[in-house]
Amino acid sequence: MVQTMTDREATSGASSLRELSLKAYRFMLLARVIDDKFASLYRAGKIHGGVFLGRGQEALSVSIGLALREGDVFAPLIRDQAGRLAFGEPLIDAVRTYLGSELGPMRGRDGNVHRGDPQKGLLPMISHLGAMISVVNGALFARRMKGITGTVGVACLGEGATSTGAFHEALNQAAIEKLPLVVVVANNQYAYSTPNDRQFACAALTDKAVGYGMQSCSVDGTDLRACLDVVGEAVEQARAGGGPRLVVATLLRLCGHGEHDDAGYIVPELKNSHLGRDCLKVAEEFLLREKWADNDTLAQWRSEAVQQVETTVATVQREPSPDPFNHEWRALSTAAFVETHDAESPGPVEI
Amino acid sequence: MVQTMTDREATSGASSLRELSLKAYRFMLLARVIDDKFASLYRAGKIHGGVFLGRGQEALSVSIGLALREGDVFAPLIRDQAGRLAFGEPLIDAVRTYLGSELGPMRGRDGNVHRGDPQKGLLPMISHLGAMISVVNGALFARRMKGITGTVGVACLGEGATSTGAFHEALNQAAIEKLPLVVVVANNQYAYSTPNDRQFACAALTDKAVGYGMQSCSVDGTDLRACLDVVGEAVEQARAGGGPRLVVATLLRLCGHGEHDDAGYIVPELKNSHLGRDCLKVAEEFLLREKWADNDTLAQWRSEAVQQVETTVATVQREPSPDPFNHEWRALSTAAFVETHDAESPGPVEI
Amino acid sequence: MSITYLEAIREAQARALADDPRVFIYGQDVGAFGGAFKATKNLAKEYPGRVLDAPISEDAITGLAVGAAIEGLRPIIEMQFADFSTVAFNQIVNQAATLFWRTNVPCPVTVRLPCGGTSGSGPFHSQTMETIYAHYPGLVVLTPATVEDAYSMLLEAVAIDDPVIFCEHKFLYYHLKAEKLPTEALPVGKARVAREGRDMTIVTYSAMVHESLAVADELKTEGWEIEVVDLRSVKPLDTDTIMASVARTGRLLCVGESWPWGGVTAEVVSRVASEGFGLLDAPPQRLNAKDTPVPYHPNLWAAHRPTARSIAAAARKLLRT
Amino acid sequence: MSITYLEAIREAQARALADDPRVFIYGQDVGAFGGAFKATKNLAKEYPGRVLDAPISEDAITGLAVGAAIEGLRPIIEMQFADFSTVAFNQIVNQAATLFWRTNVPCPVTVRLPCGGTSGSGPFHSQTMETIYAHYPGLVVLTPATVEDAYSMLLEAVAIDDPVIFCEHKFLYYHLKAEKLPTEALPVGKARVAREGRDMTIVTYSAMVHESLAVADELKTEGWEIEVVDLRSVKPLDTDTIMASVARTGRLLCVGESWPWGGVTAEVVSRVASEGFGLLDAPPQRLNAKDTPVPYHPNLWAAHRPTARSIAAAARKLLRT
Ligand SMILES: Cc1ncc(C[n+]2csc(CCOP(=O)(O)OP(=O)(O)O)c2C)c(N)n1
Ligand SMILES: Cc1ncc(C[n+]2csc(CCOP(=O)(O)OP(=O)(O)O)c2C)c(N)n1
Ligand SMILES: [Mg+2]
Ligand SMILES: [Mg+2]
Repeated sequence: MVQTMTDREATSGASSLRELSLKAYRFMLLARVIDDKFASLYRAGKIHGGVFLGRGQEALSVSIGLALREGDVFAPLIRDQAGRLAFGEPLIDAVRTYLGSELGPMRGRDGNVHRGDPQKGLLPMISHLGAMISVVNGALFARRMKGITGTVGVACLGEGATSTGAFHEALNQAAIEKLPLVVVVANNQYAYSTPNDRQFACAALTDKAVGYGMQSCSVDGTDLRACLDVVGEAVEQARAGGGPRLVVATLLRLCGHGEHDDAGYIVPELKNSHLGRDCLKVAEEFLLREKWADNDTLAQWRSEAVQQVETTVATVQREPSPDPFNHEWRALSTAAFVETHDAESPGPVEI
Repeated sequence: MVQTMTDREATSGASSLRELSLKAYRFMLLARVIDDKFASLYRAGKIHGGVFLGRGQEALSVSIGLALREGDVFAPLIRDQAGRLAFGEPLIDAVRTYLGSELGPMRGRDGNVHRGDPQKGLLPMISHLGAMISVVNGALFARRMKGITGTVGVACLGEGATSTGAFHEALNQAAIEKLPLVVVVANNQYAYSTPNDRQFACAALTDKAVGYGMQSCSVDGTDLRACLDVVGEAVEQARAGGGPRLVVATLLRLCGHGEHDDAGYIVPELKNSHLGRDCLKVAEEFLLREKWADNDTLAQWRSEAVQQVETTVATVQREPSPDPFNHEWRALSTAAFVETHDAESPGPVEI
Repeated sequence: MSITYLEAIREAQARALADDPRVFIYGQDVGAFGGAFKATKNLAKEYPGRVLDAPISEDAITGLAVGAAIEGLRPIIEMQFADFSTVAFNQIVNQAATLFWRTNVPCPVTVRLPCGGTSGSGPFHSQTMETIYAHYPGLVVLTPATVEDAYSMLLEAVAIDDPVIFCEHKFLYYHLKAEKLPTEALPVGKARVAREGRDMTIVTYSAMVHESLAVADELKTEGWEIEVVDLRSVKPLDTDTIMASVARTGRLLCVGESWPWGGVTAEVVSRVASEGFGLLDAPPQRLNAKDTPVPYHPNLWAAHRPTARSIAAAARKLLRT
Repeated sequence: MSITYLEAIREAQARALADDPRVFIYGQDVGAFGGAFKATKNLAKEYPGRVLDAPISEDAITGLAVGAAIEGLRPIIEMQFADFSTVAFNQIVNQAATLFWRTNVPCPVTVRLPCGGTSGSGPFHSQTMETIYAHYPGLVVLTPATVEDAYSMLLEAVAIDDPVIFCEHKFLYYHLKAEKLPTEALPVGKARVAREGRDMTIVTYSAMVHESLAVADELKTEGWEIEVVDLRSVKPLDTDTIMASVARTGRLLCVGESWPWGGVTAEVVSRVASEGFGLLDAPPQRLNAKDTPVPYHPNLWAAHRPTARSIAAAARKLLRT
């Protein structure tokens, strides 16, 4: 079984490349399997709203989750199932959020990738791209004020989100405050349908770091080993007080923007290029080459992952949906400030 | 007499450094004199609201105005009196706006530095920093759509405005669209009271250009000759289709943020440094050294400038203030959509 | 042939591009892809160079549109979801909306906002923003409820010399159909009596028009004649048509999908109370969404916004007073 | 000793910093300089490391505050002018305001907005933004009208576990004075009867409270007793106190400095019309600013916003009906 937050601590210290790679691979595999399951549930009309997958980005994402420790801050985005699992988000949280279970972290109030657990350092994204980075800054700033040291924050985004004003303000702010922030940009060549030449004009996205006075590095997002190295090192440097940094991974989204999208706009040249490699297969070949796993083991792990996913989905499908009539309809934590609504007819004038 | 828009065309072709420098100096001088006049009117309580001066920034600003031609787009900011005059804004427009004359371009609706004439390519700033740059992009984009070539747009800002999301989005947009935009940043070391180390952490502000895939250059903002060269070249390169670029000038604000501010926060080291030089004096010495003007001529020009300013202010002081009861209170150009107000009591419920 | 609300929006843009060389469209994924909702499908191909993909920069998208409008063009900008216009907010309310007042230069920018709740969309893909924009001077705010209005009002929006916030409702995109595109229409600023009645007036707009019409049908079986007024434009607001209806019925229920504090229902009810007090036989009532973000789960979502069920309940209550 | 409205805001922040180590202040020029209005004068010196200058990045300023609040701190952020909060709008209404609803984690951020018109400030340094923020679920919106409330409500704002939009009126900063700071105060959410009367109720808030009190004085000389209700908090809105006053007087004039479409005056009038219809002896009336940006010139500015003169005119009209 793959670890969840409870026993993550025990192993997150794991440092040897072998252990780390095996652990990473199994989180990637589990992420891929749950993503595929969400896709089929979506096609079956069992999921309301969008489904956003991380297919092809698991190597990068898992490297982030593994580089972080309990007590760190993580703001994943829409393609970070692998990183979330590795950081310790229970698999069932993803399923409960997608299926809108009353028992999920978002209690049916928010869905799909909009989930998290702020008190565990897992920030639930709002949809507005770029908006989470300065929130991570704030958490790191608060720790410094409280005298907590040695923690790091990671904010994930796609290359498209680098065009937002929020991205700019937050990176500049982190640099001024010398916060232990690592911004990881997954440059998957497209923002929805928009190709990079309509998104930015710099030679490389790492060039943006210079303008903030940040360190930066780039990595082949299809290569697990490279991602573990590069992301791991960036996080450790930030942890050591080296200031904020930018990591840019190049890869390709191996799915639609969401499951509603056939991604017909992705040009064959890219699909057939090095970027089009499936990082999960690349990781498998790596493990086999290193003789850290054989085909039987891989098959075994896959069936375990499928097993875990099926059980979890089955469990959640039996869970209650939120009941609007017994739901606590309030947006303020201060109950006294809530203007009461007439229960029969939603939202009449309040008195 | 200093040229205004009407006869600017005739001389803007002027290319010899001598002519250009003399012209520049006289605009700088006129800008300094009118700025000083505004300061004294402010102290005398004759101006409502803030007064924002360009003292110490005239060399940079005038270089922009002189590099631009009729048909170009100019979005000056709060310290660009010299550039506005050189671009062709009539002196009286500044006075009328500060004094709220009904006859001014803003008709008393907006004041001080919030003035312009969009149809002449002079964009009236809104206060929100960074917000004008994408508007310049739009004007340049429109010209391209209309098949108009050979025009350029300049947006001015201070170094503090580089921290805004609007700055980031607009520069990235200009780079993607390869617009003939020149962004001129006056790095005067402070944003109001905030020193640069609380505003950005990059080694040089020109580093930001790399992240947009833009050319950039820097210049000593206290040296008129350098400003004429560098700004002039940047504008010509943009005009020639070289794409957007960033010009960063280093200088010091030789006044308060506004006339209400004694700028006590500016450290003596800076005041006494090379940056603390008064660009107007530097320009005078340059003209004298080159024997392009002697002291009598300089004195003569100054008294002409004072004369021009005094006459203009006197004229405007006799002009009518806006009359709220005969004022056209509408924010929409489509009269049919304006919900009527009861004239006696401002803003009652409309029917 | 039948045409949807969404297709009408696409057709209106095609027509605007065809009729007026000053028109162009700018927004995320609006080009070759045809937009997140396909509202610009094929337009990039049909009008080369006039339908452009934008970066994820709503502030700059809007600023560019204002600059182009100053130069005499007529930009249509699409926000991928209305909710994301919060990051264009400053350029909309302080740049576009103040230009004419400050300079006498008109600002003919059309901002398309795919608005409103659909099941499973959650807090950030469901918002209606007419309240926010209507509060600011210098903006026209349109809320079409029908396929015909989606078409004619969008064409009119592009023709108007002022910035127009065009609130198109995502819930109506696909299932609302008409036989053909209209050849004539009421002008912007005029409300429409969507259904006549004598016992009560429901004033509403956008998707809630259809919930309210369903209520009128339902209450008819109980012997009540409900008049439904579709505002069409929330700014300007057609107070005359509202007053005339209330004069006929003596009862007012104002229904909106937005949040309860402020907004269209408050503005309508307070105008009627101030100017049509004597016309009222009972206290005017409002029905809005609940005062929380829009929930993701269909059960919660259906209870968060007004529906035929909750509108009918409020209507019966009002008819009994 | 006498203390101004502005000094009260400074003192409240000093007190908050002194009493609660979780409090810090972040905003442009709030540090050594003490803020554009000197509302944080000397605080950086007195509380080293807890009063920090921010870059010109309102979005990131607000995002940072939310992140710090998640970690248990109690940030006070200052927007240099309320008008500039438009570029922090998304972080305020979609990040801060939705956090508790979405995650059950409170978001105790205080956003200080120097609001409102002063002569010569123009379209972008004069705005009141309570309408915009009060519309969104998840925010508390305070509008203190007195020195005492500026102090006690700001202290309470910092103590509240929810995001608070603190609208301090620049027009009151200097000339409004009190003898001393209050030791007790009404809780947030309770309105205050600023002056009792039997002939008419003026419901208002912030700077307009003082214009309205002047009107009450003036009309007293004509034999009228005007009751003035100071809302103090526009969200939540103390409907009970409003109803009780209207029950006494039978006449309601609601006065706000904001724009006429929507806003506090619409919300108050429509609540009274819906829930207190029977209490009204005459149609409830509203008085707002004109529907244009706030003008720069003093003549225009004085005519744009309600003043004692225009309020008195509206009040006389209402007293005669
Ligand atoms: C401010 C904002 N504008 C628009 C959107 C709509 N949107 C959601 S995802 C997306 C594309 C994101 O592209 P990228 O950042 O490259 O991430 P990717 O999907 O490629 O992983 C867009 C435009 C948004 N979420 N936020
Ligand atoms: C978005 C925004 N935030 C805050 C302000 C308030 N403000 C006006 S000028 C200024 C300082 C600007 O500094 P800089 O850009 O360096 O220009 P300088 O005054 O030094 O010429 C600030 C913070 C503003 N105008 N816009
Ligand atoms: Mg991408
Ligand atoms: Mg500066």
